[in-house]
Amino acid sequence: MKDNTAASAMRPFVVKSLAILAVVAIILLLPQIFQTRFAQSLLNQIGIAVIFALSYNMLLGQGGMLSFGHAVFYGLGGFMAIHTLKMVNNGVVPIPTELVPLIGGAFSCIFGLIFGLISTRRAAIPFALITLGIGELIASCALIFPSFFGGEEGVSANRWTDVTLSPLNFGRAGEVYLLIAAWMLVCVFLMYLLTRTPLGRMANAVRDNPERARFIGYNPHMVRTIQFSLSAFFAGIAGSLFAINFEIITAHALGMMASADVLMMTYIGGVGHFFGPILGAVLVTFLQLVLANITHAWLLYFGLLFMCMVLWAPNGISGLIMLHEPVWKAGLFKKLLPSYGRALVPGLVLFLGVIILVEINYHLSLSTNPESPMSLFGIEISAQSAPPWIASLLLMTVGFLFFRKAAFQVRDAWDEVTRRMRKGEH
Amino acid sequence: MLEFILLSCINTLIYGLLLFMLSSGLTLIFGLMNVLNFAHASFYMLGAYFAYEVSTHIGFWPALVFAPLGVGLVGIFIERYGLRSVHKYGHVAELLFTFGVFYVVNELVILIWGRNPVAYKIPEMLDFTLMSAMGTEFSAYRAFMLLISVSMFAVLFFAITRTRLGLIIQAALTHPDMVGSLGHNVPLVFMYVFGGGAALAGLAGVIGGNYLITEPAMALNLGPIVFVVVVVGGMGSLTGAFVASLLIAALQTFAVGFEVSLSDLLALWGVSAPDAGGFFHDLLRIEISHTRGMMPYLFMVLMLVFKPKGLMGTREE
Amino acid sequence: MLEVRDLNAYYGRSHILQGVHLRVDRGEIVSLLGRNGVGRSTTCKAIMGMVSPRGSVRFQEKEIAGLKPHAIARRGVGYVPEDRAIFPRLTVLQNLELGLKKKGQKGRWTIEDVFQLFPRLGERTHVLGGFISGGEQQMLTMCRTLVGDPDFIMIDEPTEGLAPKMVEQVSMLIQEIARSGISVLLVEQKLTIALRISHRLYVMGRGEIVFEGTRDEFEADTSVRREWLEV
Amino acid sequence: MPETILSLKGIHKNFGESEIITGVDLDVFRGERHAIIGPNGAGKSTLFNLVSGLYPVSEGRMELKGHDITKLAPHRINRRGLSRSFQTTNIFPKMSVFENIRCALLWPMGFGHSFWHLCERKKALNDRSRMVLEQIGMADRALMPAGALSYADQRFLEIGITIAGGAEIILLDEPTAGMSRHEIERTVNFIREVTEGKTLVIVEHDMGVVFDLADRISVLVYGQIIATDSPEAIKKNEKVREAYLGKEAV
Repeated sequence: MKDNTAASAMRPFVVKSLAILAVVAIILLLPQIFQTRFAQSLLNQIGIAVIFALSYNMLLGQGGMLSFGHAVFYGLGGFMAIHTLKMVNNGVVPIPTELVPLIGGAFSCIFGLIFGLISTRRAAIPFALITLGIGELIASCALIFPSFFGGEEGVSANRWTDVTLSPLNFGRAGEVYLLIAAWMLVCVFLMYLLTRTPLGRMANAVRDNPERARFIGYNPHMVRTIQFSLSAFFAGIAGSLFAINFEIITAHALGMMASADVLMMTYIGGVGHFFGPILGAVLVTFLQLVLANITHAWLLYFGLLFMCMVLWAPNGISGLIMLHEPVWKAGLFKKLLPSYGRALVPGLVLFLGVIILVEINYHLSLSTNPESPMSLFGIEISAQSAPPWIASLLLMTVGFLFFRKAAFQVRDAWDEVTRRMRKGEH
Repeated sequence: MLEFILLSCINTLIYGLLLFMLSSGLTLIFGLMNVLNFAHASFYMLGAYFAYEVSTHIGFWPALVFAPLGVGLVGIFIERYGLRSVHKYGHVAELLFTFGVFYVVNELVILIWGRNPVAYKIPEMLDFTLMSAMGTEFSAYRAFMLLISVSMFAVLFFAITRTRLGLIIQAALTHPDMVGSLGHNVPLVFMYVFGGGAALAGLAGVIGGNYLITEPAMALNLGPIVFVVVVVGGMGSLTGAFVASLLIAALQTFAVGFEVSLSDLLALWGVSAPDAGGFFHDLLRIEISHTRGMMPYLFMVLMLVFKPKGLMGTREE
Repeated sequence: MLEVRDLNAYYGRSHILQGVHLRVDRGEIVSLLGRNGVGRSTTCKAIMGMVSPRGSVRFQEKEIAGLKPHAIARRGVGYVPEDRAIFPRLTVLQNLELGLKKKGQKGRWTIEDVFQLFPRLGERTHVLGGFISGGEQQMLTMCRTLVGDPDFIMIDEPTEGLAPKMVEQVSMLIQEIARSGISVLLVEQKLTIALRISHRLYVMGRGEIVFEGTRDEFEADTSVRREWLEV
Repeated sequence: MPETILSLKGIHKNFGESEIITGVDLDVFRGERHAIIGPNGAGKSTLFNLVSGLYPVSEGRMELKGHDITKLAPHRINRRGLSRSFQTTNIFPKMSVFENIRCALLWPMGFGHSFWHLCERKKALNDRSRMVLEQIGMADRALMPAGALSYADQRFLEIGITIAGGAEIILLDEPTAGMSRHEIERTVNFIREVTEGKTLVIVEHDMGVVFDLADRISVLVYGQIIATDSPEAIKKNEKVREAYLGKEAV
């Protein structure tokens, strides 16, 4: 009996360890599978984005703090890292490249503590405003302290040094990937553990009910401040890796738009589950790099996707996935599929209509010669003729009408499934 | 010197009233619906672009009427079909939604009008020097801006304190549920207020867009400053917003005139700045005029440290 | 006049009302009694549409469950909440004016009637609502709802925190309201007034009605009292 | 002479124009169960909010175990050994029942803001959390989100959070609000059990509970304490009968 329980207690542990090992192995093998320059660069940026998004979720998801200035810590860490690299280049200090992110992180952490003390007295809306203000403050500082922020052209350094701990010297992108992957694994692991510490738990408690937290001995302001500065630490590491990866960093890295990016990335992935921001970082970085090559309108699509999430899926992609978990376990998932299928087709039609409309408009407003024909899905069309406009509006209308109908069917299917699951429980 | 002060005072007044035109709508919406509308500066931008479009086709005067109306309609649409449905997810979701609107409007403006500034010009009729005193020229358009903003506030004040709708709004500021159970349609009132706030911001865009510049970055440039006004003035306080608007306008306008740096100050004391490079070199060389951009934010942070409720704020946690 | 059947309401996931039923006839004063937190106020709010109800609320033969509060108010339901909800930045007169559904509305009670009945309010028409005493606030909030000409009015804990003399005035006003043909649902914790002025009583416990009956039936059934009301 | 653990001297509180508490003097003795009763709107909850630090007092002085706590923030007062519950349920709704209790134990067990300990690894912490769960009879619902509990269970959890940390003095604000007679009996027994050897201050409407539990009773009317005495003496007190129970006192 006793052995039995011990064995069953061991099993999840073994499964977990194997899963972790598998993930590590896959991450290390990825550059071997995708060997193009583009893939290399994409993988590096995904690794950085994962750390950044997770650090952001320490605020929004775990602490209930909506920040509009998180990139400040990303940028400060990055600038510190690039200056450190420069000093290594000049032989001032011998700091191994592997440890540079630690310096960037620590630098951000100190600023996180200072700004955290100022901004976390209250959460939600006032906090959001204050972070926005601090973000703008630092961004405007960037212009008047050129010796640190490098003015318009930023600061650059050379990551290729002999001062390293490992046999790598980080000349090639592949080697940088190893550095980023290692830091990513460590950071993800640490941030996961943080959610299970007293501080992590109290961050949740303060998010849910700050008033009550005060009556079990905690000062919400202090809990938020510590959580805030730790989050700044990880953002600083992400920023340092960015600096190492690109060997240059400009004031854009700490501006409002960079803060907006990480906010939207995290939210699209979903703030309610630990893995949500990871999904968001991977997906958004991928789309960003791939779509930005294809269309100028990437940012518009990104914004629309974000708004759709806020309106209809406030728990993000991870929330949508986890919504289906109990359905899957109850074996009822196939009940939902037909209605999903019926929603997919008109959804795609609607989407196609939107794309055509956006693309012809972009062509008209941005291209040097609006009269020149443009190519859309490999078809040559003229943006100034009527057919594409009519086609787009038609597709949008038809798609919208049928999609709405299908949405009701999806809802009915869900009602049916929930009813069955309730019955199953009793 | 006197000339500089006079000029700066006028600029402060114009810029300050423009800021207040934006922040009054924002504060009112915040006080009433507890929604901090991130997209408020986008309405300002839309106002300018709509006015540009209307004034190139019909003329400036129709634009002065139709552009704010158009922006108001956009606002009503956003409230009715967007904001109202995210309301159930809470204030953070509402803020995120308006942030999404801000982002998408920015991209849509680029999509329709391109990335470069458009040629939205001051109407010729008002493009002359009204008077000049002590070498300072005071253009007719500035007088016009002052006139529009001041009369708009008179109307706004009258509407809020004298009309029935205004009474309902004031009552709903403290007890929205009670107003509803007395038979007044509160969601509809919210929608009107949101639309009205948007139209107000739109009007600011109409008269500010040609005075300043009409470009896709204008929302991003002015938006955060409007938030600073709301924070400094105290969230939800109209009077606070008014004082803060003028204060921040003064801060930014007067800063331009002082090309004094720390090293100049040290020189006054007979200390010459060490000629070392680096961070301290930067610090010593900063002229007050360079800090124009960061002044409002610095002010806000200081305010938060020493008086977190804002100038006239009544709300506590 | 008002018939509530199987009314359920939730706050978040907690089930506050669990199948409440009650009836108020024309011209009646009905009391809803119960301890703090059993769901009396929630019942009122659910009838008024301020918390979304599940179940049936029929008012003057028409279903009103699921309507918005203002629509329900326009059908002739009035609600005087427990916290009085005087608009503090408006004057006494402005408070009353907002009670009118339309400008110049004339019903069973006009603003002039109110001032005649309570000269104290008439003297203070231009004082801000936040600066009058608790008793005056209670009068004002009831009158504010009355001038909107409801056919049925719910009054939540009108005597709470009032001096004995004020309590007397409030109970007189409630009887006056009933005499003018308006049905009253009085929500109370204390028995004193409720027993004296109401025709029928309901007792609530933990989200459901545990007793209904006339005054005499209530007086006879001491077990209900002991279990659900007092001491 | 019993030892005074909590002492209020000349407490006043006004919100703008209206004065809610108009001079309260009260001594609570170590180890006693002290009930505060009074009509609705007398200021009982306000008094709790003052003592626990939620509102700043306008005038007067409060001492806990001889230390001045008048100007302390709620968490500081809590750390000195005073814990309170709320009249309206006030829990952490998105977290599990177990997590609710465990959070309430973190500070008293010395974990502070630490981010280098893992909660799962702390045996003493988890054992004590489970013990409190057993005490409030919710061990079988430990993993449910607290917001999904029934109303009565949320009330029990509320009390559970309040007593978990083992504070010396416990303030309960209408713990039996909205409960049936049966549940009230269960709650009274439960309160008696968990506050054994501690000081209890309780605001309560239900006279049965009050006379059942309390060693001493204070009557608060219109922001003032008109009497503090043993239950028997309070029952007989003419002033109390007149001001509070009314002529029809049952």
